[in-house]
Amino acid sequence: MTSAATRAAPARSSRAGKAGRLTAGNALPGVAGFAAFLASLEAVPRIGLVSPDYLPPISRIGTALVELAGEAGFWTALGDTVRGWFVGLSIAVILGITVGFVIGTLPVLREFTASTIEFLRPIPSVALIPLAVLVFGTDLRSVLLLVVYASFWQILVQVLYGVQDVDPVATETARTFGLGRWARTRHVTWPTALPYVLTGVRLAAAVALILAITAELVIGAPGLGNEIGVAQSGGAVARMYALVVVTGLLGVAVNLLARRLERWLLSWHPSLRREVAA
Amino acid sequence: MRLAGRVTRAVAAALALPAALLALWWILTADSESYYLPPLSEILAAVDDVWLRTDRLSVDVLPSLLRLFGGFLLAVALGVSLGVAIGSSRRLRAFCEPVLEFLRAIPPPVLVPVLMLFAGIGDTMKVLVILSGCLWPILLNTVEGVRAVDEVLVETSRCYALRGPARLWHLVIRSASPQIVTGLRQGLSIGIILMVISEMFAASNGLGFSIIQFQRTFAVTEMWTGILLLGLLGFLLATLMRVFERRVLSWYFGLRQAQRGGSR
Amino acid sequence: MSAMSQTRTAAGPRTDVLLDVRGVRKVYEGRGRSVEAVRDLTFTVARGDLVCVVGPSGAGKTTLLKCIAGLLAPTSGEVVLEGESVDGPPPGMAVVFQEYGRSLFPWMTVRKNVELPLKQKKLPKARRAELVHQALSAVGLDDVHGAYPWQLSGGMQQRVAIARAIAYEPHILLMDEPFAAVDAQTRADLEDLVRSLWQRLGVTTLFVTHDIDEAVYLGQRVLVLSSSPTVVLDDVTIDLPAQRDQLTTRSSTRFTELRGHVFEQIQRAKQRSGASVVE
Amino acid sequence: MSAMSQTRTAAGPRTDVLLDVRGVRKVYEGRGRSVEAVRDLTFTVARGDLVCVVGPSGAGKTTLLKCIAGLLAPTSGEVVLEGESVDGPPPGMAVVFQEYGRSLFPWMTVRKNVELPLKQKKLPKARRAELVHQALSAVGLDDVHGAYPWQLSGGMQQRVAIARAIAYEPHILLMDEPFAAVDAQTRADLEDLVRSLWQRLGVTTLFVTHDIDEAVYLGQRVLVLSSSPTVVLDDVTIDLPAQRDQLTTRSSTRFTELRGHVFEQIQRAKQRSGASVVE
Amino acid sequence: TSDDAGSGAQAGGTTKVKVGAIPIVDVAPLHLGIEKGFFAEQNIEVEVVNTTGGAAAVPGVVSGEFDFAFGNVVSLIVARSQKLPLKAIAEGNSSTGQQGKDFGGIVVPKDSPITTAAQLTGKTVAVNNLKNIGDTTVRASIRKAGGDPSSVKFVELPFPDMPAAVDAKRVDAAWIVEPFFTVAQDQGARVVASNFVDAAPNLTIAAYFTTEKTIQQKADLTKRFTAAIEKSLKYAQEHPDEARKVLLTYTKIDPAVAEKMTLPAWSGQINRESVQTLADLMLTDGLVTEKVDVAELLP
Ligand SMILES: Nc1ncnc2c1ncn2[C@@H]1O[C@H](COP(=O)(O)OP(=O)(O)OP(=O)(O)O)[C@@H](O)[C@H]1O
Ligand SMILES: Nc1ncnc2c1ncn2[C@@H]1O[C@H](COP(=O)(O)OP(=O)(O)OP(=O)(O)O)[C@@H](O)[C@H]1O
Ligand SMILES: [Mg+2]
Ligand SMILES: [Mg+2]
Repeated sequence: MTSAATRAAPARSSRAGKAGRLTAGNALPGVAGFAAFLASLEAVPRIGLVSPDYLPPISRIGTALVELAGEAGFWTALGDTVRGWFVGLSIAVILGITVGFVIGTLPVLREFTASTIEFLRPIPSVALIPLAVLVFGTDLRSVLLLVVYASFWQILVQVLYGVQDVDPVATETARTFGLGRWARTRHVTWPTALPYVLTGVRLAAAVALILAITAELVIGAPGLGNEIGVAQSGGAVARMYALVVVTGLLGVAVNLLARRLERWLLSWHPSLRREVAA
Repeated sequence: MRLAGRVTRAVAAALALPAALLALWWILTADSESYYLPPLSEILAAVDDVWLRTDRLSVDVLPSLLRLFGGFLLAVALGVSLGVAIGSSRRLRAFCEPVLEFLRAIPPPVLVPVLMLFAGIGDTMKVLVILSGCLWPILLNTVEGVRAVDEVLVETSRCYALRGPARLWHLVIRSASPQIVTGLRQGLSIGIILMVISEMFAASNGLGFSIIQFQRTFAVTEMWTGILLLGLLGFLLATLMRVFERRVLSWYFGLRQAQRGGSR
Repeated sequence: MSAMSQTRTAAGPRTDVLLDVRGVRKVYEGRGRSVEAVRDLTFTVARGDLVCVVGPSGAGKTTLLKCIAGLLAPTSGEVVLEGESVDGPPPGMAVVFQEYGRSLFPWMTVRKNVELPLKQKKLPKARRAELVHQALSAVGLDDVHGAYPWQLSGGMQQRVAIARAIAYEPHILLMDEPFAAVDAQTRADLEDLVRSLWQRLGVTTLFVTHDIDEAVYLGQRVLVLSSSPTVVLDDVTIDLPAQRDQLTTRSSTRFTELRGHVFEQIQRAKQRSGASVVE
Repeated sequence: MSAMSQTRTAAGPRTDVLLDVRGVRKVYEGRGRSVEAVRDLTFTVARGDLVCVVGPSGAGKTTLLKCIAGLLAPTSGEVVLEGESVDGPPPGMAVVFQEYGRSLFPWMTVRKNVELPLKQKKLPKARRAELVHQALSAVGLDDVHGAYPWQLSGGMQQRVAIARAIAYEPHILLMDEPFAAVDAQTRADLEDLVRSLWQRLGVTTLFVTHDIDEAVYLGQRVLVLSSSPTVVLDDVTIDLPAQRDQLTTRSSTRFTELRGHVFEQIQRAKQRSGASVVE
Repeated sequence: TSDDAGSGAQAGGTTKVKVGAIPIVDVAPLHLGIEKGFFAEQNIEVEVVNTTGGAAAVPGVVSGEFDFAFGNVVSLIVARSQKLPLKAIAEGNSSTGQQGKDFGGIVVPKDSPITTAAQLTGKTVAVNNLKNIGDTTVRASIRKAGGDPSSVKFVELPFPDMPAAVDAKRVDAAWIVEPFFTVAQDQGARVVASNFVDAAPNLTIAAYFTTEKTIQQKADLTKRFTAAIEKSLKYAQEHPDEARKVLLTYTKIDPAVAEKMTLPAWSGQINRESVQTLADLMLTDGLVTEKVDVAELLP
């Protein structure tokens, strides 16, 4: 997290095609790990640690998953959730970055907002549910409010750390070459903060997904969360876990996307350089 | 003299914006008719009745805090030890990452029934729910921190035969500690959120339980006092965390300042 | 103080003064203590001059350079550049920082790093490409345009920073111990590069170093700073031939004399360290 | 190759061999390309010797040192230390790294940094305190026990790293371009420190540098490496008096001769650069 | 939302209304009524929005997001006591009134020594929500059986998780409703009391409600909706097989369970005395601090 960006790495080989190979190389143990995880999920109810009535073995969940895939309603719900997640995350990202840069680059603002941020951050989104329903009803906007509120903080905090990490030598170099405030933000502060922003996006993406589903579950807005709620209150255990598995897979997909984005945007960053060199 | 001036300024900085926001809230809701947005004056007046004149502080707030600390400390232990292991080994990292991402994406409310199957409905379950949320930022940050340990330090340690627990403590954990502490800060605020969520299930007391109970029984003013209390709690814990951070990482802040050529 | 060399400067005041440092004093105000890094610096630099500044570690060389570059405001005194008082980075000045590694942007390729200041100058694209090409060529880096700074060796990184400064076509070039971390051979090459650039382009250059040999080899004048709190101890004119080369110049008797003279001054400077910390 | 100096070594093989480097070759295997950093290095170091290793930038000096320290496994050949083949950091060896700034633990005070390896050696507390005190005293840092490394200047940090190495009481001390980033005066002081420590404690020392003057001034022998792929080009015995000092030694004729000799070898090494990259 | 004054919402003569309801057995008549066209008869087009209960439904109704919603009587009484202007317009569902044959009850693990509600004294009992209809009626059961309700420890547990908790003896007893009531019994749980029956004869459990404002401003719509829902309730009561079938369209209940389980009663009438009894019990148990006149709430 320090400006390790300054260390000269000896890796001088070509960068082309590296990312692709890296993920391909990484996929195998990942798949193996996942398979091991699934196997243990299958084993736990089978050896009688818990009753399969309450936690069905993964094979039964898989069957339910296949059934789900055949329902048009499931795909609509998935679409609803992904939309709520994506729109909410986008708003949070844009808002978090803007506010983070404004606060981060003005030390006075930073000093004066610190306590308020710490105060607002731990207020759980769930406590805002009645307010959300009151103001926006039970549709997408309520979900968005909760998603944005929860994931905004993740981004904001990361951006604040990132903006703080700008190397003064780099800033001074930029100043002597006549770069103005805006150009410095664009060419110096932004690239420095970018790794932090991406980590923030990764954290926020998971939080946003969790909140989208929780909000649907609690408020009843359409989406996977609502489907989970219906399955739960109907006692359809396998179906419920199948839906939970879908949310988990969604999380894995989101993470893969975020990693891709990181590789693409941050090929210059020491942490990725090292992966290539080692 | 100078010290006193700095403290005054810090206090002013900490209080100015909250005071302004509270004032704004006060004015905007002064004659609020809305049932869900009672005037701030009423909310503040209710604080005394709801929290101070009852045994709620010991019956609800204290158990919540204990569970929070339990879950948080467990998350620290688990997150740091797992993080060190995963961060040190490329293989293990590749092996675990998809599963961890999978688990990370599962919303705690749907995780609760599974946890109840294994841990029952008592405090253990709630502590586990809190753990399940705090763990991720601590784990991820530890992994990144351990991965970033300076190679020259690694080689220095090898040359001086630094091995086993000494290596772990003097090299790996200390070197990753700035990142770990960042994880702790994030984890703590998520922990507070999870504390509330955990009390939505199988609870019979707690701060979060009280807030939800107020919400369900339409005691809106009381609910707002709970939310305020929750925010205050978050702020206090964050301040404690900052004190801790300043102590543990004094070397780190000094180092950074030195790297910046003395300018802050 | 060496009366002889002092007089030499005073006797022949340069005609066309580009940079005028007038009684600059800088006190760093810190928690609990304040450090008087620079006490009183007064000197001028003529247009087209190559002045080396030497002084013991912590003398305030970097501080002086930052004051000239307008990055630090002097506590008292002023810096006048081309007749105007400096109060922010002046246009037409390029600085090569001591920490070259941190002054290149790791997220930009070598070409982009060199090109960025030119973009800020709003030069047309074709002209930019030409300047970048020329500058990188001058420092012997024709084949690394597309590489990132961290893919280069230390010496190459240093040369990129120098190329960026040249491409900018400054009136005045400030360099702060630029060769501190480069091996002897590369260092010699870079020294020759700086001299040949200065001769070809006629850029007024202020070169800060702690290496006496380097200062004598490179400069037309050498300013010797005392240790903190800093004043100008001596101003030595280097009357070596304009054409210099590593082997013959360095082994000439005049070189050894000048080197010895500067060395003595520095030794004196070290002994004469005043009470720099004002409680 | 300088036949004369080669013979000198061959004729008088040191009696008590501490370190024996036998045909070491190191190829870095990377994606798509592999670099033969070191082709064939064979030499011995006697107990109590002070050997300097010079070579152009990228010659593989660091690579060689890491092989000796057991941090890197040679691709072929072997390193024998006190009769045993090295396959991991051997006990009783201390290394001072090129990047001294990164080799001190920033979260420990100076005292703790020096003490940590002694704790690993399970020395009793009193003995540790004594060693730490002696070592810091030897490098002239009596008054900074409680400071953190980043509160010190570069030269002081370097001396802490050296103190840590001495306190460890090694049989063999490896130093990798330890003074590369230190100013001239501090550098001279540290050079004298290394020589006086070596004379007092009699530690076998291998000192890597790219500064020819430094190598000649410091060493009893200077090993000249070719540029990559690396072989030993020359092995020069430095027949300067044991008592050396910065001014007189450096201006002696014999010093200039030896310096010139080594310089020529390096120039030849640079020209003779082979095809190092194996596609 | 709709407006009786006759704005665009009433396109083609039909009024669109949004009804908040939990996706459980209790609201089968609503879904059945829609299927049978009872609402269309009244020129009402119903959109059912799934909620998780009062916490979401009440603010939905108060804010005008829902025109009507389904909620349990205790929640409504509490809301009313908090000065929320809610008003019940029709029965939601009721207890069957038959001991041992209700659609919910108190169950204990299969080898539990507890056989009567009186033995619950000092035990842990799971209910879905604290300070709600569950604990109020369970206390009534215990009191009626001669036990001491004040020493019972209630914990909150969602209905779906109750069979597992009872099976694993995490709790001593649980108040469960269908379909989990049947599920639990299939797993061996024993019924020790029918708490609704013990609380009051033919207890009204839940009601459809709206705000006073809606009743005033959309009097006609309210009347039409009430008529439609009452017809639906009656139909469902008379055609339990169809009610069981409609369940499968909006819940994920296992068809085998749906076939077997006990349906609640849909009498079409709010039993005012039972509601008052409930309100009095609530006062006794401290759910409300002063006596509530249920006339304000009931139509
Ligand atoms: N930001 C600062 N705050 C406080 N003191 C400072 C600051 N920067 C420099 N100093 C002090 O001012 C004095 C001069 O520092 P400066 O960096 O200008 O020296 P220098 O001549 O460039 O040294 P070097 O050769 O080591 O680069 C030193 O005593 C230093 O400790
Ligand atoms: N990890 C590595 N992977 C690939 N090539 C490497 C690696 N480390 C060093 N090299 C290559 O091996 C050669 C020798 O490097 P080494 O660091 O040993 O040189 P050196 O003599 O210490 O140079 P310097 O004086 O610059 O420190 C160089 O060509 C370098 O590019
Ligand atoms: Mg400096
Ligand atoms: Mg090296």
